[in-house]
Amino acid sequence: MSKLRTLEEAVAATPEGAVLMIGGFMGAGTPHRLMDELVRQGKKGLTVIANDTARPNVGIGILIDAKLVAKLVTSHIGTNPETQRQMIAGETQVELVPQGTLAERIRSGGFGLGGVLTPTGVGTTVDEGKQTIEIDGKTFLVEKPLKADFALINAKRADYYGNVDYALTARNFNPLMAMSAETVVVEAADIVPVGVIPPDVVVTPNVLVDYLIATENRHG
Amino acid sequence: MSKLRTLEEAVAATPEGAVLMIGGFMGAGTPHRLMDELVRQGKKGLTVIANDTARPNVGIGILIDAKLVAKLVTSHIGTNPETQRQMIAGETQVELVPQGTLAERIRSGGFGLGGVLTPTGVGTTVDEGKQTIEIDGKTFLVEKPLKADFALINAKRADYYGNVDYALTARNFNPLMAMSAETVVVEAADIVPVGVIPPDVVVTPNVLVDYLIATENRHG
Amino acid sequence: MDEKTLIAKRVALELKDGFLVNLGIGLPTMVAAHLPKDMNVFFQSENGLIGMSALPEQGFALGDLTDAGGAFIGALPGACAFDSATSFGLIRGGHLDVTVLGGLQVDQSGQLANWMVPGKMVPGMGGAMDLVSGAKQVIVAMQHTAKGKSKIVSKCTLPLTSVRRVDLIVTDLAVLQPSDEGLILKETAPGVSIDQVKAATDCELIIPSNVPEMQITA
Amino acid sequence: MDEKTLIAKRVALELKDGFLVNLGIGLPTMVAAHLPKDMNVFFQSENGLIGMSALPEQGFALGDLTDAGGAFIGALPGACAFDSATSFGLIRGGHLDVTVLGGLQVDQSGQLANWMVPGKMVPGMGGAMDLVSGAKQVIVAMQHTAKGKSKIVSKCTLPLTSVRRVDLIVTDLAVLQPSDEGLILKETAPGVSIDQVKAATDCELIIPSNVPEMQITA
Repeated sequence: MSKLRTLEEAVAATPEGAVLMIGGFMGAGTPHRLMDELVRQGKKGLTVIANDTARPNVGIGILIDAKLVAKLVTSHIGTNPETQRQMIAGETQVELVPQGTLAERIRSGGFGLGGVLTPTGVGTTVDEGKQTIEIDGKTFLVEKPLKADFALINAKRADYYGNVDYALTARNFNPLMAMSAETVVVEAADIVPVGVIPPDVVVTPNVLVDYLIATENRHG
Repeated sequence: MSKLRTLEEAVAATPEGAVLMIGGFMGAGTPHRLMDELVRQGKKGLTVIANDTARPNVGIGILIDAKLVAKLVTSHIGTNPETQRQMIAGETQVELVPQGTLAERIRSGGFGLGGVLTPTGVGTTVDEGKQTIEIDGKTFLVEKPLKADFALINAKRADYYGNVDYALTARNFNPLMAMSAETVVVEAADIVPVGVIPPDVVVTPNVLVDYLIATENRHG
Repeated sequence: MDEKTLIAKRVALELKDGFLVNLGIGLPTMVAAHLPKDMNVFFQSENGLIGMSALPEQGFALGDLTDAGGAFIGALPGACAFDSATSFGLIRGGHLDVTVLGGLQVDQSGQLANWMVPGKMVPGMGGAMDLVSGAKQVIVAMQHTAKGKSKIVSKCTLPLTSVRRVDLIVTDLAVLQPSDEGLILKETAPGVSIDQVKAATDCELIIPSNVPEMQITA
Repeated sequence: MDEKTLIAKRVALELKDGFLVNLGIGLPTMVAAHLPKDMNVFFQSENGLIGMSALPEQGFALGDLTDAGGAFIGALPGACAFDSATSFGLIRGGHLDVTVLGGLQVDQSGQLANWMVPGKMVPGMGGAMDLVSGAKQVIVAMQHTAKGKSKIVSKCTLPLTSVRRVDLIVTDLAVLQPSDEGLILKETAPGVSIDQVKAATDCELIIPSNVPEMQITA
């Protein structure tokens, strides 16, 4: 069964209030067409798990501009004054997570692990209210796994089965998120025939991907 | 500074009694020339962390045949009757670890994590003497990280900086082990000029690799 | 049809288009040969590949492309390779739709023992514990009895593979489904009576009023 | 030479051939420009690249190749890309030789605060907490004072980045090395006296009998 969907169909499948993981780092590796369509369809009350909200009018920032995000789990909002404003005004609830912890929490959700044991954050405000564990005399925070309803992924290429690879620093959180969401939506620059991406080059295995956003075919 | 070493130099750097992680799965992805040289130099009392010991005269099995292994941390010895014999005779100490747990324990060692929280093994003989932790009503085993003095890695290609990629199912534990050992020794089928392996195709970053086993140059 | 082929054919009926499936070494491996030609099932080899196939032809082997038993395999178009942590992330994380495993014992509560016979066989659990803990569906494919003794018992005496209840047991005599109340006899093998199944089983079975015969094509 | 260039040049002296180095946004980024031409240092961008370089030329930018601030960068031959978990595995796992970070406060015990000013600035810690917890060497590169107040204090009043003691502090006035006993004044900036450093510092300093001047080439 084909995984191809139009942009409209894929976003229509996302209910208001859904938990979304969105790839990208300051906009690089964020699925921009999906962002635009979420705004166009006005999907409200979203929980967004993402490294950052880039800047106003950039990357995930456009969801913030459109006031679609009720809750944000992220490592950094310093580059987006509008996110800070919404947080301070109580319009958006923000959970700040160290970047490496965020990556491992997302991974552990998709890998069936109970959480992450990290030294990062021990003795800082990050450890407030969290369980710690002593292992061989060292203290680690127990950080809980993250899962999502949808992962919105930006890829370099996908084949029609859904095998995916990524481009340079646009990879970032994308392959981790593709493991950890119920439904995985991939916006790829190219969709190529099955067999074109060598098995050793595939980063995200096809079985994880549910929808491929169709690209525009400009010839023929 | 060049990372190239002869087979003899690289193995000579491994002291008797060292803790070795060795890539491979039933021989596929095991660095065979390094195995032969360990036997030739008769490095005794080794601790070996590896998925399996393949079969007699195959893969890591040749270290077993040569009675070089004092301790073995592995997921499976069913295919090697000599390993079983040495274990029952008390010549080799064997710790059996579920394969997915072994992979994550190795990864966590190299990733600076305190261990692994896994549901695998809960309520079985594997959980004996281990700490468990309750997270959101589910029980997980706390499995400790593994580290090694040396990782012996089999690669498809390396460049002269030490960037590495792998071939098909010969990848298996190799990239995980390359993160988790003090000294990482790579036996690659080919060593290519820097820049030949595209950045998106590299699996093990160059900075992790200490020695590259020189390949034989047959022309010129 | 021999007993192993019967079991493989019956298990094959549980697989669906698009499924990610892991087949254990031995009998379970035979399942792949009995799928409908037009069904697209993805087979995962736990040593790090999705898209494995039988070796297409003599002489097409590659040492770097093997299954979990170390045997040469093929890779279909669209195959992908990954490391062991990712492989078991797929398994433990609930991405694997079905695992088909052999068994030494399954008990009334649906728990499986398949990795160790103390004092006799110490192969190690390999990937079995992760597979049984993590797969969405666990199917045990095995002979109903071994050396005249039932492998379906009231309580496993061998070390457990996992405390997780398996989803289906397919033997040469019957299809059994574990439930909160015990093992339900869902189907009998062709020509096998309910009494024969009960006689070959070392625990109580729940017998519904209608127990159909396995629908297996020759 | 302006103060930032001085700091960058002094930090550059700490880097060695073959090192894996992470440079924070802002002042720390300037360090890359002051390495000897024949030194081969690998710069990691925590968003997933080793081998980053300045953009080689106007017009050579790619949207999929950016630094942690979102600015376009280049990639040197031998660069490699990876996901965020691997990037922080390198950082947290002790594979990163040096991280150079800016600071808001460093205290007498060598602890750093650099991610938050309660009620004023809530940017989030980004990768800073992992970098300070995990790197083999943590170098803080910052102005000694801000708005007339010392950034070197007896006890951080701002939220800590990590409880780990940093390894070196390089400012426009001095090089300080945290130790069990407190901050040791290792070097003074060209033309700066020990008394000037003490006056600009809000805690006790340990003053060795010989405090050399930073050796910086123009």
